[in-house]
Amino acid sequence: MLSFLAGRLTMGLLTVFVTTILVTLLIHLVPGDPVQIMYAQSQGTTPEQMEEVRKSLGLDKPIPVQYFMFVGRLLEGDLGYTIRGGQPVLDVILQRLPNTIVLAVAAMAIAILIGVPIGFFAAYKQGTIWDVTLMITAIAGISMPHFWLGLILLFYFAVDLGWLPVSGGGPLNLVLPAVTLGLSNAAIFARLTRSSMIDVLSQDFVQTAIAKGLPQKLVLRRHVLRAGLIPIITMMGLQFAFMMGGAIVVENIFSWNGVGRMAVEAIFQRDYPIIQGFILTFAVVVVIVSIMLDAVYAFIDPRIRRS
Amino acid sequence: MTSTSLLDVENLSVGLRSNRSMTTVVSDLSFHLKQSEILAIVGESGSGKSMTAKALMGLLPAGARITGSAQFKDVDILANADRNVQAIRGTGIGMIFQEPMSALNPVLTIGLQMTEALRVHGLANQADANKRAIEMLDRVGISAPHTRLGQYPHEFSGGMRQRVMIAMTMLLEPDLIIADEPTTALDVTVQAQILDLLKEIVAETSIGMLLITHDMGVVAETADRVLVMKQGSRVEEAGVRTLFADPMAPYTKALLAAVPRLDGNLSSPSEFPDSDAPILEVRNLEKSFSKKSGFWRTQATTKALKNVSLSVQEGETLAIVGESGSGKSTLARAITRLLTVDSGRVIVNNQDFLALKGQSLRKARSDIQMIFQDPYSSLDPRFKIGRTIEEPIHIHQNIESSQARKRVDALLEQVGLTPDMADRYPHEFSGGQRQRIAISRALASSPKIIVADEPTSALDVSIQAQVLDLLLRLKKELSLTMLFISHDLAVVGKISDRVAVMRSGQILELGPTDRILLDPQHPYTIALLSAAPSPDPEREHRLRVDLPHIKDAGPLREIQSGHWVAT
Amino acid sequence: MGEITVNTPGLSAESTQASPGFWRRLVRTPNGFIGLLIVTILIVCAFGADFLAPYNPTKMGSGPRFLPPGSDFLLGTDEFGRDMLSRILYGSRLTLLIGAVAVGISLTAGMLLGMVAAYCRGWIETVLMRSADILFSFTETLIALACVAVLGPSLQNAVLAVSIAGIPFYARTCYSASLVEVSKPYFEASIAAGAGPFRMVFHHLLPNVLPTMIVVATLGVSTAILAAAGLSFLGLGAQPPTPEWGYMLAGSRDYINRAPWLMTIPGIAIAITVLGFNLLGDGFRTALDPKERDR
Amino acid sequence: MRNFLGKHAICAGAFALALGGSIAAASAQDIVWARYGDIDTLDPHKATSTLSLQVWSLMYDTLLAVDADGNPVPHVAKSWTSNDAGTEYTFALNEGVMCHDGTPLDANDVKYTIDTAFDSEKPSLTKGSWGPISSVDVIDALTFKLTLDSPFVALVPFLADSFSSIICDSNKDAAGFGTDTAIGSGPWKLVSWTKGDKIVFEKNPDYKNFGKLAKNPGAPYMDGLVITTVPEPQARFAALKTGEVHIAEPPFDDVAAIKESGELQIMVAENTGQNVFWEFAVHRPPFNDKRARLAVAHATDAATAISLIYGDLSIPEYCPVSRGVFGNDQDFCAQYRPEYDPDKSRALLAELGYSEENPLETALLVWTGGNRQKLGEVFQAQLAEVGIKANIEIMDIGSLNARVRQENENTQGTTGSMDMMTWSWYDPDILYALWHTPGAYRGYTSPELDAILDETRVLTDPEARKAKVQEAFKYLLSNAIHVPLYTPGWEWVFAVRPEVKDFHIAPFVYPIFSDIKIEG
Repeated sequence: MLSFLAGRLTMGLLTVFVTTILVTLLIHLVPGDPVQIMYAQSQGTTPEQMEEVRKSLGLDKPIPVQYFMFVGRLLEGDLGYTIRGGQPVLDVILQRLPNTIVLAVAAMAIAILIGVPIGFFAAYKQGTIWDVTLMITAIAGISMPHFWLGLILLFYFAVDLGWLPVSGGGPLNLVLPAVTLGLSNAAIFARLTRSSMIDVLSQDFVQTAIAKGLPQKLVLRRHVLRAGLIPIITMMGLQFAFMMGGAIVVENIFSWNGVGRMAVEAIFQRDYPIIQGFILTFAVVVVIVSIMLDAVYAFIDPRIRRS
Repeated sequence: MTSTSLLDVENLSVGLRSNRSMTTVVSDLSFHLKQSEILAIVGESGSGKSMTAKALMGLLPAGARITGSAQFKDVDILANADRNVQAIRGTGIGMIFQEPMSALNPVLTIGLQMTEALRVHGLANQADANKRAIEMLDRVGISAPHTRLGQYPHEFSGGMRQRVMIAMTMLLEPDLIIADEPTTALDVTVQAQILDLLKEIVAETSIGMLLITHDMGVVAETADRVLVMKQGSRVEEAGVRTLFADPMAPYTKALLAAVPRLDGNLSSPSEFPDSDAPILEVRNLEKSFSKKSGFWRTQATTKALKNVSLSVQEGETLAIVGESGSGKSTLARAITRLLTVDSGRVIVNNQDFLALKGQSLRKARSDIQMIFQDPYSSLDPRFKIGRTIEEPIHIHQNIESSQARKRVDALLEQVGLTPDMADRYPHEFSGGQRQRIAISRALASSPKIIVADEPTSALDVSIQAQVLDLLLRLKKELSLTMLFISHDLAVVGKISDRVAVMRSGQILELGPTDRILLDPQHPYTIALLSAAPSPDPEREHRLRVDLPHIKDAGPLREIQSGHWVAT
Repeated sequence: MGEITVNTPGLSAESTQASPGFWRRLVRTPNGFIGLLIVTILIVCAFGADFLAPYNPTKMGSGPRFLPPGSDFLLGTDEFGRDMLSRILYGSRLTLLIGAVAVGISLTAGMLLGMVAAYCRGWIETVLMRSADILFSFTETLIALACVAVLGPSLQNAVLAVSIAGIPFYARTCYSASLVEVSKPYFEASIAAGAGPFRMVFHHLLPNVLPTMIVVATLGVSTAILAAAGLSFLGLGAQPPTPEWGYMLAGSRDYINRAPWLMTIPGIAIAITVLGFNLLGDGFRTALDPKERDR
Repeated sequence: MRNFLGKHAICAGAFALALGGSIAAASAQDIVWARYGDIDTLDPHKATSTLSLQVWSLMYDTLLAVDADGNPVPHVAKSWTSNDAGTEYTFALNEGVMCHDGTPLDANDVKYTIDTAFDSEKPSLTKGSWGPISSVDVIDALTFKLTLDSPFVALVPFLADSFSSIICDSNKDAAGFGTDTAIGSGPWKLVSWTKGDKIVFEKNPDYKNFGKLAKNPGAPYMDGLVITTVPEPQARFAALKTGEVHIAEPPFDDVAAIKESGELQIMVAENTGQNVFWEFAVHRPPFNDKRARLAVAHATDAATAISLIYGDLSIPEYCPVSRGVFGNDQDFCAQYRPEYDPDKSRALLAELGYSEENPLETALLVWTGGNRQKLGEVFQAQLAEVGIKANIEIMDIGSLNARVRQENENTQGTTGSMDMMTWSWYDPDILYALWHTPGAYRGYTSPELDAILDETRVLTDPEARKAKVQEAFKYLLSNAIHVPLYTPGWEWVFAVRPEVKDFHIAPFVYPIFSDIKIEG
């Protein structure tokens, strides 16, 4: 198990490492002069001043040197300063990151609570009208653009009915964005669960369990569900990343003050330090979550735990 | 010994739904099974033998149609199947499956899986169940059984898992065990142990056993009575001695005739003088596989080939025999350069084959061709077979397509097919036909050497006999040199001039076929021979020889002209 | 990208070879039938927009502003009196184009990378597939966003961003499908027969992974359409007056009280289109999968 | 058992209520103002957005203030004198102004503010607008002197704007100034700022109002002010309706309906100083030719366009600086601004060799938000009428600024570039920043225009200065360099709940909350 986790950890570190390189390159891929963009709002900045800024940011140095400067600062917890307002990027991100994580976790919970039972039921009823109906519904769920679903929910539940608040950061405000994000992912979980369970149902050990004379419920609960959920856990890491990605859109609709909304604002404002910080944070969060889930997986699956 | 009837199956028919129509897989089958009796149902693939077993256990897929009756202890388990079968599963009839790897739930402990049925059936509390499980594990020959309960299936070897499976089934004290190909997935030495165990259990507990198998050797060694099936119907039923001595049905006769026998007519080995220029020479091959774990580190290096050397004379057939993991397939793939070795040389036709590159390598490849085990996947499903056969011609010879086409036609005829088949796709052929196509593809580049990696082990025994005959004929006609990889000593006896026995990446014994089979010297070869089931119930069972524990064998020593044994 | 369908179950040759049987099986599955129907209608709309659309989609004042759906303007008019039906019809052309181009680019690049990695093995495989894994864990949304951040907002850039973002997914999928083929004896038999890399990849590998990839690509079209519409919705994609559905949807939020159909119609259009491709892809998979087929 | 369950149900209910309660972050005595976006920083030297300025005006004081017409009046500075040359200003401060940390606001605080604005390492973004200040001398606690290298008449109005907010010198040692803390002396005292979400203020009980437009001479009546960020207009509207929010910009399209129903009060800011205008990349074809610029100007019907998008919330503007700013005169400007005349536009285009087959192609850059992209779409359609193909690109104001400069520096491009630029300023000195060599965007400049603009900075006599300013107007308009479209343009419409009394908006869109009383 340890070597498995060590492998995952190495992969995670590698991901972060590659991200730092990509993020350093990002600013150089942007057409135009980043310093000029940074000082777009400043009156009468002279070319000499711009040169000064360029020097102070190290943009005049070769890219590898810039990379090491960037990583050096990074290790000190310095992600640079925002272009708009000149604030420490790390502060700006850390203030909002918990909101995004709360949203993603809540949406994940909704997705699992709705999706897994449906998928399990459909697998059990494989080939019946139940299965077909549920799976077409699931595909319809996946097909719904969540920016549209979000708007519809917003207008109906918050604006028209006034049941839920439309802004702010409280628990009630979490309901709509989490449901929006959770529903489409519930459909994904339903499909994943179904195929995983169908896989398990066709395994010999299920036949063994039946042949032993175990009652159907016990076979399903102990033999099918346990074995079938393990691949789902491995998928959860990836799904969490998708949740984080989906949060970018959903946060914008529901004024949820997370890093996703921040990132889109930053793209509009061409606030590259924030974009860099966002990508890096995203990578780190995704890596941490997937390592955590890998650990859970490694613990749950005896084939890995005891190897 | 009582002889009351345990199971009476009358007029059993099973239909399966496929593509909106019903296909009958078992038709009008009747048989009886008494206590303390082992009834073998034997047949080739598609004979309906497994479906019969599944029907009795109520394990058929949804939508299956079953008619007939099966009286088990005064209950017709087929009538009102849901209720009745449920009641007798496990405690009345136990079942053992083919794949010990997948028949146990990988995420639950052995202990839980063994005891849960006892608990559910209300036969014991947990402590009691554990105790009985430990006893039963001990009984089936698993050492330190009390520590085993907390372990998971992946911590057991294949043979051990099958023992656990048997223990689990026996724990419920069933009156009848259905064993569906219980040893097919196991190596021959392990198979012998499991068969012995099953026989012992039947003898001791006087239960009945229904043994489903395709292997006549297993039947001869194990069964009391035999039911031969073909395409869902009964062909013949008789006591085991009667059947083998005096088969009535032509199909049974043909089947028995097709079974290769160890003591049967060995191919009379031709004499090949040790020439200085063998056509194929393998020198000191080493190959290790590393299982990747982590990103940088590689762990668990296993040596698949340890300093393997051998040579093959032109026109000779050398068989490489071994169980799974012996390195025989690795050797075949190393020789054909389908994988790269760590060190060593392969000399083909006085050319250092492993040193070749690019165009010259591709040219040299035409001299050494391969036939694979699985006839289903060894042909590109998207190529018409004509194109598949033509490909090597196309690559190696710059000839016109009409001429190439003629050559394809000739090759097809050579392997017993017709030229009009060239325009069909592989899936339109049967397994045996596909293996013929694969052989003709191997012949297309007019190779000198053919490496055949278990070319018949995926085939039914009657087909196997035909393919072996074809290979023998082609070898003679084309004076081919052949490297024949197999796990089956009986098959090897039929086709090879010399045999090399491999285990753990090493050659343990090498010599002329008759000497190896009739006068084996190395303990492992002896054990291997003693374990091989023989399709002759009359024959005295050989004494089972326990497998010697071999770590690293020493160098080969010539004990007699051409007969080498590892020290 | 929503769902991971990396392991599309082994599509056997039997199933994909007999193409008449394939289409019959496809329309027999409810998914395949509905999907095929929707996609066909879409294609007709897209190609026939010039004939079907009653008005110029960008012409202001074709009718009065904010006219509800009715007989003259079947889907009503927008805030500038443009005909919604015409805008939706031309939008379908744009949407299909976006899906086709984005998937075309990422599929081609992804398949090449995947096949090369599976064929070459060794360090090439490690580098290519680890990179794909890393990028894949970023999710398409983020990669697309990063690309737009670099390239700047426009429809072309959004499509390019979605294409780039999709590459890791197709590379991985194609890689795992290729690995299955590469390890099959027929593949080794051809190598043993002396076939070169080009022949191996393009004659043997490509035709055998193609069915799997077609399934994946069909599903991928829907993902690409959603992603591009999402970017346009955020204002990072299509620019006015393009009748792009995501942009139309975003631009009509202000009029929800006065003209709710302006927001509803493009949303439904996107959902139906995406649904169509998802169902079709699912239908393809079912029709190609021998395990599901025999039900 | 039943009792047990009941107890738990009550607990659960109470918990739910507590959760529900916590979202209404503001207590009953707080004013809640929702806006589409957040401030950039609390540091007045580090941003220029209206969103930031409005907030600074609440927490900081300025030396001067403006009256309802936009003219500078005394505030923290009770009086000022200057020498004849206009190079020395002496200010006397009012007594009793307190910083939020309890220290008195004195001349040292002003010196600290100006010194940091001119900091050599990190100067203020608006350093140029302070003028050529060479030194700040503290004479005594309530008196200081500014010395300028040359006369700069725009200094006085600048000191009335929140760009010149006085930063108390106790901020010097504060960690996180601008991010976590900020000590000002304005009517509202910072409690917390959650970036992207909300800014919470409490009232400054020591506040003294000398010159700001509020009627209230002291501390605000209400205890607190919460400024929240709600980007979605319909969500703001819903929050207004439910009472979650008291004041917010409504969706423009619903303004007419709101007015009609009377459930909310609609307030429109006047004298905003906001000016939305066409501007062109003039260093390459086609807009290096005056006729191309004129063609665009003649093709745009701003009045129709804005009435389509904003109804009567905005009005056409004819001058390069907007109403409420020194020198603005609609009648004067109307003589020179190219009028809407598509035929004339077509003729000019034909003269330049453009036709339907060969349309004039240009990028049309638009600042995102406030429905400006919709307006852009209307202008795009109007330009298409005369045969100009404009490709809209929507971007943030910062990107727009950078992009316009890039476009001006690009002399090689094959297609044109024009933009719907937006500026708000309290003085015509903005024209100097925009059009005097080198020009904020490196756009159009000429020696002739430079000479005019130079004089607008030094003429101390208002009449003479006004004449010069109008000369600049004439030059800019008749050459179609700066083509005014409409005013105001952003964050100028407020929907206010009926229980909120005495909310006003000072010139240049500074909302005033000191007078507000919430009834009921």
